[in-house]
Amino acid sequence: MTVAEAIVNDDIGIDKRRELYRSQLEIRLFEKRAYDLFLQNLVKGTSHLSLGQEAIAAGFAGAMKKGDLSFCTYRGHAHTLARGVAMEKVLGELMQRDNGLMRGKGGSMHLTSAEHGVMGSYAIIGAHLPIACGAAWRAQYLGQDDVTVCFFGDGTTNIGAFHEAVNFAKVWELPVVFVCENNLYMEYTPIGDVTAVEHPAADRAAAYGLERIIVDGNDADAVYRIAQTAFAKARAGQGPSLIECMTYRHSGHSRADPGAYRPKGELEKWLQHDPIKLYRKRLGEFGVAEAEIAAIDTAVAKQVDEATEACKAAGLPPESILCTDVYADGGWAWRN
Amino acid sequence: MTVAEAIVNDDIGIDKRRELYRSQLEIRLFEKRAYDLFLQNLVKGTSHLSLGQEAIAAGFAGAMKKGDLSFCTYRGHAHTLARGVAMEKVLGELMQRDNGLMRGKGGSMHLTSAEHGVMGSYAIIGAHLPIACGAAWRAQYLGQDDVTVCFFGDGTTNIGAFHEAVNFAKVWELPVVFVCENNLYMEYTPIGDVTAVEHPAADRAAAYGLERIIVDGNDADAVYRIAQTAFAKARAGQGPSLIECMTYRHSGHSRADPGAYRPKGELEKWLQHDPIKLYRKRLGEFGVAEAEIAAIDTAVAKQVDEATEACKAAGLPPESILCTDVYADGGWAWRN
Amino acid sequence: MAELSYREAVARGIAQEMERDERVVFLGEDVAKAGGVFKATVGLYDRFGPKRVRDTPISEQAILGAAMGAAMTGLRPIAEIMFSDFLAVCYDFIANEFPKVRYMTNGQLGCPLVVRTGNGAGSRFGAQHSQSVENWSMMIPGLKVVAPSSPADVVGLLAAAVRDPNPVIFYEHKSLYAVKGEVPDGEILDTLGTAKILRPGRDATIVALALMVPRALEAAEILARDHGIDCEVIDVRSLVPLDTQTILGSIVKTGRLFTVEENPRLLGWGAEIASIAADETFYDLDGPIVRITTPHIPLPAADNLEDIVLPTPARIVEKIVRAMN
Amino acid sequence: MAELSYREAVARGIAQEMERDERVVFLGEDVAKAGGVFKATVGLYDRFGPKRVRDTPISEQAILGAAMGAAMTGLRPIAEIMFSDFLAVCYDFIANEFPKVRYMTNGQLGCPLVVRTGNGAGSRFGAQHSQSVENWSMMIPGLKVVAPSSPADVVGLLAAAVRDPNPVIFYEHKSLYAVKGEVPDGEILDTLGTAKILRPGRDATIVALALMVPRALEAAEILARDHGIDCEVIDVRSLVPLDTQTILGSIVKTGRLFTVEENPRLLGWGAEIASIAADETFYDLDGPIVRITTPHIPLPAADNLEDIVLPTPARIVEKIVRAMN
Ligand SMILES: Cc1ncc(C[n+]2csc(CCOP(=O)(O)OP(=O)(O)O)c2C)c(N)n1
Ligand SMILES: Cc1ncc(C[n+]2csc(CCOP(=O)(O)OP(=O)(O)O)c2C)c(N)n1
Ligand SMILES: [Mg+2]
Ligand SMILES: [Mg+2]
Repeated sequence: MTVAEAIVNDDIGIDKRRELYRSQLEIRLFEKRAYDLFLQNLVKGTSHLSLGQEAIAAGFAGAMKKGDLSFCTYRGHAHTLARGVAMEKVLGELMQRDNGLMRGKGGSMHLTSAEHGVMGSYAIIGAHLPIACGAAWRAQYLGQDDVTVCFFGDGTTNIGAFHEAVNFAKVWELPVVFVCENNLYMEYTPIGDVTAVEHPAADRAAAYGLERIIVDGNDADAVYRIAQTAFAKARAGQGPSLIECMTYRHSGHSRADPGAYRPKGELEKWLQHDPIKLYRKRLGEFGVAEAEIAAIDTAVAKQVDEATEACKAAGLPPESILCTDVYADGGWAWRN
Repeated sequence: MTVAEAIVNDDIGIDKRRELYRSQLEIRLFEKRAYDLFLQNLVKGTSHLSLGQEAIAAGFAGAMKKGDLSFCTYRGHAHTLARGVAMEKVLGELMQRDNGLMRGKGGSMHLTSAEHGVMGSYAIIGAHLPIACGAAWRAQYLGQDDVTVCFFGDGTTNIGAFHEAVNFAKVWELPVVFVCENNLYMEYTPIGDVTAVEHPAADRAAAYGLERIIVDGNDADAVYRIAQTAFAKARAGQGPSLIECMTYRHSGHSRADPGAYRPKGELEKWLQHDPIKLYRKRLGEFGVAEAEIAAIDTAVAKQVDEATEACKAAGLPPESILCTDVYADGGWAWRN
Repeated sequence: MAELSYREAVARGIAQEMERDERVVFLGEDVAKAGGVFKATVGLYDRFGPKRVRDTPISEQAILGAAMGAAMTGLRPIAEIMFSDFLAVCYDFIANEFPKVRYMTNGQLGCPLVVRTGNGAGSRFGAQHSQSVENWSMMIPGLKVVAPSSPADVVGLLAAAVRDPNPVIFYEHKSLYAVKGEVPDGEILDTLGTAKILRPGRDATIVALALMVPRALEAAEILARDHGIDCEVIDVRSLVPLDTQTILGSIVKTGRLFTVEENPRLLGWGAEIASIAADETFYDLDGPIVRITTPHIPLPAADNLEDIVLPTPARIVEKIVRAMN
Repeated sequence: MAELSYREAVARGIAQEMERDERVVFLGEDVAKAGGVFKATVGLYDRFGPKRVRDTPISEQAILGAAMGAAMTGLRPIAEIMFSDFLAVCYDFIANEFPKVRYMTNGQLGCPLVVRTGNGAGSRFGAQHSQSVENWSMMIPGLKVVAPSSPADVVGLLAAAVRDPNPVIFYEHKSLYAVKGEVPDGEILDTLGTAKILRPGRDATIVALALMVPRALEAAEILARDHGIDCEVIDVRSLVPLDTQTILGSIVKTGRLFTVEENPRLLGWGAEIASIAADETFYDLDGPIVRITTPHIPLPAADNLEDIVLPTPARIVEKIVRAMN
């Protein structure tokens, strides 16, 4: 296929392609920076990187409309950024500064930006799957046509809440899309060691009357296309989907995990199939000039630098917010 | 097939057949009595009858050896009796008398007779599936060849613990057999209304790398045969099984539930396929004389009457046991 | 004014709120077509239809999770957990999700929902179906916790719970479902966080909740009649927010505090009230604070044992008489 | 005598018991090959092999259920729940299964197991990974509950927990894992249900647990030095059984009680101790019982906020000075 042919037959469109590339790169450079800042003790607590998994966040977010909702896990930087939340706000939260998304009260595992439809990051495995059902139920009940997307890992498929939620979603035919990011590992344990089937999500789909779907989670186009299909189904009132995206995290599970549990050569193999490398090449195939790509690279790097500087300059959350927003009246009074 | 041919080809054997019949009848007559006593306010609290489901308890217990363990639910009279626990002990517990299996401390939902391998009846849906895994793990760990059998209802397949347990059992290849008694209903809600697949257990087996098994749960022979197969597999170290037995409860869910939620004619249809009627006929086909069957009927009726009288005569549990056996030293002291 | 049972009051309260606000939806196991295992929601399905009153699978996590997701995005769900003991199978939502989402998101998201649940002993159901577990939610920051003792309170507090923008755990006592009481006509709306002095008294304060309220009242009558001890009886009604003004005010007046708790001893709600009183009214107290509770054991099934194990009017009387002498 | 970290003491305690008794097995998420997320179980897999030290799926209910089934039938399992907050996803086993099986079966079956879990704040992990939830198990009849504050106590109490024929919930404090202390050589076996007076004093009793123990000790030094207040500091160590003799004995001596609790206020363990003291030592008390706790809020992630929110030596000093004047 020549570039010209490729462009003519492109179901995705060159603008969306630029967007998908940029989105992945934003996540990549942001997270690399987060890691550096972690080593400098400027990112506090814990942080869970999605290096290598960017195509999933970018592909799904690229297919979402304004008003669509996303629910993710502690490994949620990517999904938060992909929906358009400002880097500074996300990094501020990781650095536990007053400019953070939740002013440091939530921390990196609970990134939330309701105005962007980022309905929270949940740090207890499995909980957000039923919660996502509820958000989708609201849409169905009120006759709204938004879709709820719920991201989680391979390891999450073995906890009870997964099972309850997927069955529930199917029985009520809810407009929710469950996305399993199969990066082959729980924290340090290979998913295959603790799962009765090879594909922890897809091989369970039939148990909920759902189609078996596996996609290359490192190919943003594949992800984007499957997202569109699933969203169309959901919006048409045809119920939930369960999608397993095959991917790999380049980094450790969290913080300074060196990933010693990986077999030799595994990471290297996956680095060959790096989503950003792949997509950069793809852009070329669709006629985007190297200079144009390089300009995106530069712009994103600058964006990350600016966010970093802003966060370094930001203050700490003030003591005055410590006891606010426990209850809806803004306060925390449990007694009169 | 003539009677003579039937006997020659009988893989089950006439003694076992007599035992299976008697076991089913014991459960049937016992539970009818329990219901009468409930209406007289002599059975206290609640009670959950298995009328119509007897073949499952009898068939599995018939295939179990001494040392095999069974775990069941609040609907556990049948499984307790089938393992040879004395009627008086079970009825005494239902009547909350001092002669009961647990001297009235547990009640009808928690029937336990450790010496018979009846490892408890569990009243919170799903909990005993993981517990059964643990019992099977012990056998595997110690190199003992007993099998753990875990009974539960169709509705139980939608709770998280079901999912966790079956996956866990398969990953560890535990000698446990999960038996779903699909009686088509939760308490009052048809299982089909709340389940994404037609067969709540069997259609999920593949999600745990297990074979899809459905049997006629009203035919004690079919149940007995599948039990033998599953037990042999477990004893051979080939891991767990998940078996769905199709059945129907003639009675309401519990206590005085009139079963108003059943569609017209459904009960009548199932009464045509009554396990005891079926098995009585089967005995005849295998050459057991009507008079011999009648003698069993009389003996069991007498057994029930005797148990009833014994329980009516039994005293109430004494206040002295109220605070015993909270801790292993026999006492309840939470402080010094 | 109509006489309603506590059970009927539940349905009336839910109906009142569903009528008022389209956003109110109701889900749980066997709650819709069958009207609930305690028959406390009979009629709602017929009246409000299958879209608003929904039967669920046996999936307590899905029930509470769905309620939360709906609440976060604009509905006002009421979820039923059949027996309060089963809160244990979905406790992550009670302890970690509902109460923390507002705080963690710095107020971006809220969780306005009600979990109704059948609580308490007296039905001879044994250790896994009879517990009083208000403390399971009282100890979690971010929840509100209510436990009414009368049909009128059921309607008014349930309405207040539904309208409250916070997650509210609403404990209905199974042994009160059949109890009747006068309930005013028309809309009823009570206030969370308000205790009620049901019997004024000078000599001692008895604080009670749910099924223990009628027992405390009965004990107070006996104490007055047979022992000349005039007790003030307070129905706490709402554990969070806790009406410490009413409770401490009473202690200041009477000088003595007794709690009557159905829960097993350790960390029952009375422990918190006792600890507040021992701090803030120490110099007003004329004698020890005594907690009258179920012993710290699982509950037995047998009727005669269950009858002994919960605080009875006789036990309350005996403990108070002994402490006051 | 060796200097061990609290984290190393965990592995040592488990190893000691696995060495002694073949029936002791250990399971949890990432505990075997990887040695646990807190690296508290490093080396056990290599030493005892894959049959006794087992990685599990992310299935907390299966973990605790399997431990229970094994315990009921003859093994002595130790199960890890990685963060104590996650007890909420398997709470049915903690609240309804482990503690009730012996009672419900009239003693036919028991549940001798240990659940170890990482508890407490200080790691800037936010509201769902930092809670102090000893009360989640303390309030359940039938459990034993332990929370050590030093490496030596970790080994001895863990050994006692493994040998105890009851279900024991063993809270390890995440912020203590790196703390070092002297641990005697050879087998160590401590006794559950014994509190320890770590600092004798005459003027007031401070009762503390886990991470609050070193803080209480530090506060006591300041109080003695700067304010002339001589505090007795008691490390509760075991919440169930509760060593009321030691605690009440101290109150009788000093006349004042302060609790230092990491948990949010409502129904922290201090509430129970306060309520016992307000009943049984009322006439020995010279002033109000004061509980020093984390405010009743979810925990913030930010380091500066987290540092303010838990009781600090300074806050303990301030509260005690104010109360003693
Ligand atoms: C209920 C619960 N159990 C355990 C954990 C600890 N934990 C955090 S992340 C993680 C691994 C999750 O694996 P997976 O679902 O594959 O997601 P990934 O981290 O690979 O994105 C575990 C076990 C938790 N947060 N919640
Ligand atoms: C966790 C939990 N949720 C709900 C209940 C209430 N409950 C008791 S029996 C039952 C129906 C169970 O249905 P099924 O599993 O099909 O078993 P069956 O009663 O038909 O034998 C329900 C919902 C419970 N005991 N535990
Ligand atoms: Mg993973
Ligand atoms: Mg059923």
